[in-house]
Amino acid sequence: MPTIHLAIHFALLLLLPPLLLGVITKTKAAFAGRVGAPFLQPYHDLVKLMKKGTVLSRTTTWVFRAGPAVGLATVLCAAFLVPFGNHAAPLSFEGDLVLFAYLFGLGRFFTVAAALDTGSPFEGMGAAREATFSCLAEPALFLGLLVLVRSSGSLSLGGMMGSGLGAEWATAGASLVAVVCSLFIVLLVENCRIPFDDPTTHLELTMIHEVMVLDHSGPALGMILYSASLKLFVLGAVLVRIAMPLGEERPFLGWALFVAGMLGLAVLIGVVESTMARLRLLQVPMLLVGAVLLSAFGIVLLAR
Amino acid sequence: MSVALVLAGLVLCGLSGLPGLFVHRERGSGERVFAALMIAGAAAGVVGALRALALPAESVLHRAWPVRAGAFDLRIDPIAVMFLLQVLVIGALGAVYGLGYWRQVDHPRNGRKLRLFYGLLVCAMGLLVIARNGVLFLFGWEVMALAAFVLVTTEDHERTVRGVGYVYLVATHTGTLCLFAFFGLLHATAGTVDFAAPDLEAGALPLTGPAATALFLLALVGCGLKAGLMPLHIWLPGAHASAPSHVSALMSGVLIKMGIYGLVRACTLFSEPPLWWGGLVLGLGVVSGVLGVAFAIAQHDLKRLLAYHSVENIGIILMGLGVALLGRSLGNDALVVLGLSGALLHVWNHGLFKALLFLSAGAVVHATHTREIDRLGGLWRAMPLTGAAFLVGAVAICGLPPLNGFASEILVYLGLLRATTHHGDATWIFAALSVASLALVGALALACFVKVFGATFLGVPRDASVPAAREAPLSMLVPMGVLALLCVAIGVGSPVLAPLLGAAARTFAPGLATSASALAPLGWVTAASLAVLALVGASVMLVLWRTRGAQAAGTWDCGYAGGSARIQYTSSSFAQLLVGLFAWALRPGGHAPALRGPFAPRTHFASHVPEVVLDVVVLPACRLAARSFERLRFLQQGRVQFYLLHVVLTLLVLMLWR
Amino acid sequence: MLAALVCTPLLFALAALAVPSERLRPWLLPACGLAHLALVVAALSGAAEPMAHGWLVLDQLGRPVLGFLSVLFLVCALYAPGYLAQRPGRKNRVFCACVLAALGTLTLLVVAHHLGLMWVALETTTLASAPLIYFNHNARSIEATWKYLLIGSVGIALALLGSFFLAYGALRSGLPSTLVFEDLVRYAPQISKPWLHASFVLLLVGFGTKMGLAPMHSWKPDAYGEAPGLVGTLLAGGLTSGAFVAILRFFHICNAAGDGEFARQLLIALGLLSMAVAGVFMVRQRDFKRMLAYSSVEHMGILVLGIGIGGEAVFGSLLHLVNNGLCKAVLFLSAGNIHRAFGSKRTEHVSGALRRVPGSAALFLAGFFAITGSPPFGPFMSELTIVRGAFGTGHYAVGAAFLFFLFVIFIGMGATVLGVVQGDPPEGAPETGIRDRFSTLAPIVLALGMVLLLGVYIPEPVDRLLRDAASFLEVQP
Amino acid sequence: MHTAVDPLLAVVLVSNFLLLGTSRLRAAINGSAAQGVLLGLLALAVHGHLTLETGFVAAGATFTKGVLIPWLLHRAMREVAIRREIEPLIGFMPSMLLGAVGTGLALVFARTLPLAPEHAGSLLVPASLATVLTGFILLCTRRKAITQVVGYLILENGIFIMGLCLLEAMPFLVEIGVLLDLFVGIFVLGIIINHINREFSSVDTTHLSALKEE
Repeated sequence: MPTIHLAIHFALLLLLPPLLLGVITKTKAAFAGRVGAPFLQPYHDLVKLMKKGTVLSRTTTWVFRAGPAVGLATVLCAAFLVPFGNHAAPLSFEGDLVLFAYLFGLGRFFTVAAALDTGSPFEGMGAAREATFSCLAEPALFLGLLVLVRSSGSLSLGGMMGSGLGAEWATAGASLVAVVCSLFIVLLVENCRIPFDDPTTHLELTMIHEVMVLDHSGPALGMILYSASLKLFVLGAVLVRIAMPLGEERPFLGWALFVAGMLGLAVLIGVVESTMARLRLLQVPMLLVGAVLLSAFGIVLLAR
Repeated sequence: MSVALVLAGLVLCGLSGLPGLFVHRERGSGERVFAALMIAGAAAGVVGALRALALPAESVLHRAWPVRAGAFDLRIDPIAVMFLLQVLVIGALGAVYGLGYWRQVDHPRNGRKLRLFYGLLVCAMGLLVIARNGVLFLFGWEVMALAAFVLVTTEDHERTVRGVGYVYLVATHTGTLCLFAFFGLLHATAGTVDFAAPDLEAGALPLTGPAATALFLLALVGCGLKAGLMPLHIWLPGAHASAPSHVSALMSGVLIKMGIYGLVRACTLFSEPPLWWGGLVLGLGVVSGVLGVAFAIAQHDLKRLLAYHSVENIGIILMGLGVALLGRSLGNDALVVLGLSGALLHVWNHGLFKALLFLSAGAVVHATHTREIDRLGGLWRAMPLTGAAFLVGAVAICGLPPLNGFASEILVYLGLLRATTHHGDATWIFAALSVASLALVGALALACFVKVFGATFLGVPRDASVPAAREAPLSMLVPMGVLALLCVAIGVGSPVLAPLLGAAARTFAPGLATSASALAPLGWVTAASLAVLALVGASVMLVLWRTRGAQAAGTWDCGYAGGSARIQYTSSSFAQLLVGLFAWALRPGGHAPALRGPFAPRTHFASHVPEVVLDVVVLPACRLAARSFERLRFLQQGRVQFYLLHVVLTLLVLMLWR
Repeated sequence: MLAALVCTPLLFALAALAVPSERLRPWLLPACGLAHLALVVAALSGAAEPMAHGWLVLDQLGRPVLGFLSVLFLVCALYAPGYLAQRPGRKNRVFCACVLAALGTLTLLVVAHHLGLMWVALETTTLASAPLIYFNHNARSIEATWKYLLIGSVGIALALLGSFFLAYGALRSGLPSTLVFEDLVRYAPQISKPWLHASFVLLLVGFGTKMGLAPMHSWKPDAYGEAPGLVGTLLAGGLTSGAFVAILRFFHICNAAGDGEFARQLLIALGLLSMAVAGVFMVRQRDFKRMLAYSSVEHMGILVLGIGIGGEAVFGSLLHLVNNGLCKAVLFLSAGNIHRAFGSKRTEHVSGALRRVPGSAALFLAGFFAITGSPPFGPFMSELTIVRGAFGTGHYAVGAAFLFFLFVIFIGMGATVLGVVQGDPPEGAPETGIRDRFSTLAPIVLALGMVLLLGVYIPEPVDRLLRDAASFLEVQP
Repeated sequence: MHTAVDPLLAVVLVSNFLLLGTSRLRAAINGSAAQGVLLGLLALAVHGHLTLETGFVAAGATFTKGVLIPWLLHRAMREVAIRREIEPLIGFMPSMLLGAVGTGLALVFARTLPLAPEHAGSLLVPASLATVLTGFILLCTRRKAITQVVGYLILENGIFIMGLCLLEAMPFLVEIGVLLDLFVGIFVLGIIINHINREFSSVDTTHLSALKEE
């Protein structure tokens, strides 16, 4: 992989994610008929938080402080494995999809533990929900990726989303549609978007992700915000790569299309958030099971 | 020479409890001698095992043994080494742990007995993995089972412990009877009771047809009962919860693996296993994995929860073994290597982190005198080292990078993924669904362990009646530390083990071609683990540095001022959603109050998840059988006239027999 | 030599009747046991060919059994003085004499090679053991004795009828009128088949009653339950083995007559039935001595089952004869100690024996593991050999049923034994003041040691004796 | 073989029915005594001519079965002071019917057994089996210990009849052994009956059912 593309990869990874949040907010504002905050507002928020001091709960231990850090580090690690644009991933090996999924798991372990560390019943509640819903999201993610494994015959993310993907759309298009839908649901739940969770709600009892981070402040909260956007970006990248199979020729056009795709995804999320209401908590598992079944359906279609 | 060294080490372990018998029951010198002998025995055994690995020519010992079909046939091959090392290392560490956990002065009544049978257990397990003769194997097997029974019932003055011990005993004896049948049938069909005679290569026995099927099923049930695969796990949760913690560690970490060992060995007998064997093992692995972790989530008892996780991990190991069997049937060498390596490495890893978890859980129980997770909380402040040890174990058992659980789970994943890409028949769908199940298992395990870790060590203490905890003594911390280090070491250094795993796979299926290349991803695992370690370490350091001297305040209470520590989310409430999802299998019960009116009276809430297979299926069936047996008691109702009538009737029936 | 073997115990019995001292008399038992063992060892160390002395012949089958009986008796005899010292209120004159007489008649039973003589020996054994069951002189023991005598006598009578049938079968075919086993075996192929079959059935039922095979076992729980542990051992290990030898003699004849298959079927049927019945009655058994009686029924079933299976299992069965007898010594004697210490043999009243009589309780538990076929104890080897024999000879269903019954029995027996041994003594359990003593523990340890030895290592002479006996039985026409 | 054998055996069979049908203990004991005497006669009749051996056997059987044991039983009966067998487990008529069925079965079964030429057509084997069955019926249906002892005696008588077939072939010692054992057996049973009576104030064996599985 040429250095230039590696540099672009990292530049996009580090700089682009907050913009997605800005795009989503802007889209929602547009739907609500407001002007909304500027696109770059998330960057301002992050800078402001990084400059702030920290207030820590007396009940907490270092686990609480480590939570955001581990969360950020794991998402960054995972980003090494995902191919952006029409390029290969910086790191690619057989079975890296397992590492990819498990890195999110490691991050989740520590963010959930950090929430429990406060001893607050509300944060515990959010932690429980987060842990529960991701239990169902994980099989859906794996089953979705399995469709790609089967159709491409490759065991690495790079290979699965490589140049052969275009041909697979022709032969196994139905399966891939199912996978894209399923992964979109996974993306929404992993990033706590509507219809699973409303990041802008103000009632703690209904929250999932936001309630877990109630006690974080200052740089730690900034890290959480940043890693949330990173996670959206990384998972979104997977989705975009699958949905937009690009050939390997014309590398820079690939980058442009990829960024456009990511922004399009952000708009799509904004549209979903604007047109749908948050689901009742008890209905969330059903939708997730639906995602699992969708992925499984993709596999069944392959077996024809 | 190597075998002699191993044997000497095992004998040393087996006899380690004897000197203590001659020491007064209030004195502690016996326990120190015990620990020293165990360490010495384990050291000798480890050296011998490694030596045998390096010099295969010296790894065989053959002596006559004057019992029918018996021979003192020992052989240390790579598979045996895999298990032997685990037996010795965890056995010795547990012995050291016992110095602090089960001190003779605190337990004058059963301390000596505990140590005697602990040593015997280690010895028996070591013997059975190096034994090649079936009778010798059974010998070690049953001594192991009985020693474990004595250990489980160490506190036999408690009613629950007695019940648990009885269930264990019946389960293990059932397994032994299956193995009786196994060896009997093996002798009848193959003319030998040996797991491959010394001059025979594995898989050389021409076993096919119904006899082979019967043999396989007998081995599966006999070893499965020991391994605790769902639904044969009925004895496991209770036994592991009731035994002293270092015994639980040894049982959960090592003893149940003997079932896996037996199954692996039995599978080496067959050169051409049919496809459905692998499918069956894989399916059982999926069931054990998913249901094991589901049951674990619903537990309130710290050690019982860990015990159910053993069922889960046995499931993962079986998935690996199933992949290996599928590979043999399909003639796919990569599947064999990946599946078996994954299974064996997970055997190791599970032994390490499960022992670590049980030992740290034991430290918690030791400090607080309760196993109820819902009564604990905030222990990190009092016992940070124990907490750290538990954290390492928890991260490892979830299979998360950069620890050892990941290295083995990814091998199993790879095996299953390879099977998914296999063309030709419908096996791949099965493999694909297994991948999803394994993912589900991983996620559920994560939810479960974050729950336990959070509820036990984080937050604030929930129950004021639980005594203030103190950090465990050094004798308990050192074994935990060693285990934690081993977890990290295997996590980052797994490629070192690749040759051993490859050799084990070749023992399992001679004539494997590609062993090295299939295990290549282990190198990437090391790279990834190191990267994760570095990145996570750096960012944690950064945050810690950045937030040093932060302002302290109370936890944000969302405006509900005046809540007590009791309103923290408990482990039960954490698990409630997931238990609800699995209610079809878990059948949760309990007592929930019906609140009426604005001023509800004082009430209570309780939830409970039974051991479904035992409480809903096995015990009622046994009671039914016992009741119907009691109906036959009229045959023996005391009148001599009836007894004489029995004689006459027998005579008449037998006369008419012809 | 053989006459001396038979007469020594009888002389000792007479001496026991003559000795006036209640305290010294029990010591005649160990003395006689040692003397008998010495004579047996001398007899066994001789050449392997049969030692004949008129109607007394020590053949390949008799050799291991006689050795085993002598050892078993020695264990009991060593236990007796300690036990009788704990029962000062009981006169032991009749008891000692009867125990000694039983040994004499048992020896005669093993070496007798004449159909009638063997029958007489067995009947005498029954009579000699009746007073032993009545040792406690209470209502329960008299009931047990009555049942034992009546059912036992009926069984013996049937055996006699069977002997007549056999003799008549030989007579009918114009064979020389002889009742010596060697001749019967030699002429066996010519014996009239209907008479042979009928006689085998009668003998099987008759001696099976004595041996305690289901469904003729019904006297066993009562007799073993009420008799002292010492007597239980002698009955369960000694007398039943004697009856088994008697059955083997006739099986041998059947086999030699080419009718082994018929006999084997009956033996397998009765063996499995015995195991089944034992299993049914052992589940939720609340009296631990009765439980031991059912265990005896089970193991008698295993013995005949092994013979019925044939092949390797015959050796297993003979080995099991020894193992079972020694295990029964461990179980009955330790159960007797526990019974004395608690003053009850009901599980409602007995628990936590490990606290009150740790030695006996540990031995009882070890005996339980041993008898249920767990290594490192002897029965493991013998039961495994029987299983191998069953599968090796194609008796797959029989082997499976065998294992299944072992499973049921383990469940039943385990619950009772663990209930007795574990836990704490029940609230308000009466205190008898009797505790473990060296004299009442050492013999049990000796027996357990032998069981253990047979589990890890079968000494060459023992192995040879058993192998010879097995090949002796397997003779084909 | 003497021609008197079959008539004598017929008398034995008749006495079997008598024993099955009587409720009085005295009659039962006397019946068994009569059978004992009959057996003595039979021993002589079967052999055809008197020898020392047969004479001894005949005299022994007559004495023990016909005199000694009945005398012991009479004494026991007096001591325990009972006269009647009341309410047997099966009534007297049914037990007689059973006896008839048993005798029929014995005849059928005996036909399947090939006989030696000298015994061909004789009633020896069926009578023996029928008597054994009669003994069993008594043992299985009667409540009083003394009646059961009588039942056992009848059983032994049946076996003795079978033994008569073998009188030539069987050595003397065995015959004596039979009688001796029988005697000792009854003797011990008699002692036990006394003990039962002392312990339970009754010889009704329904009392002897404390030892059982409940």
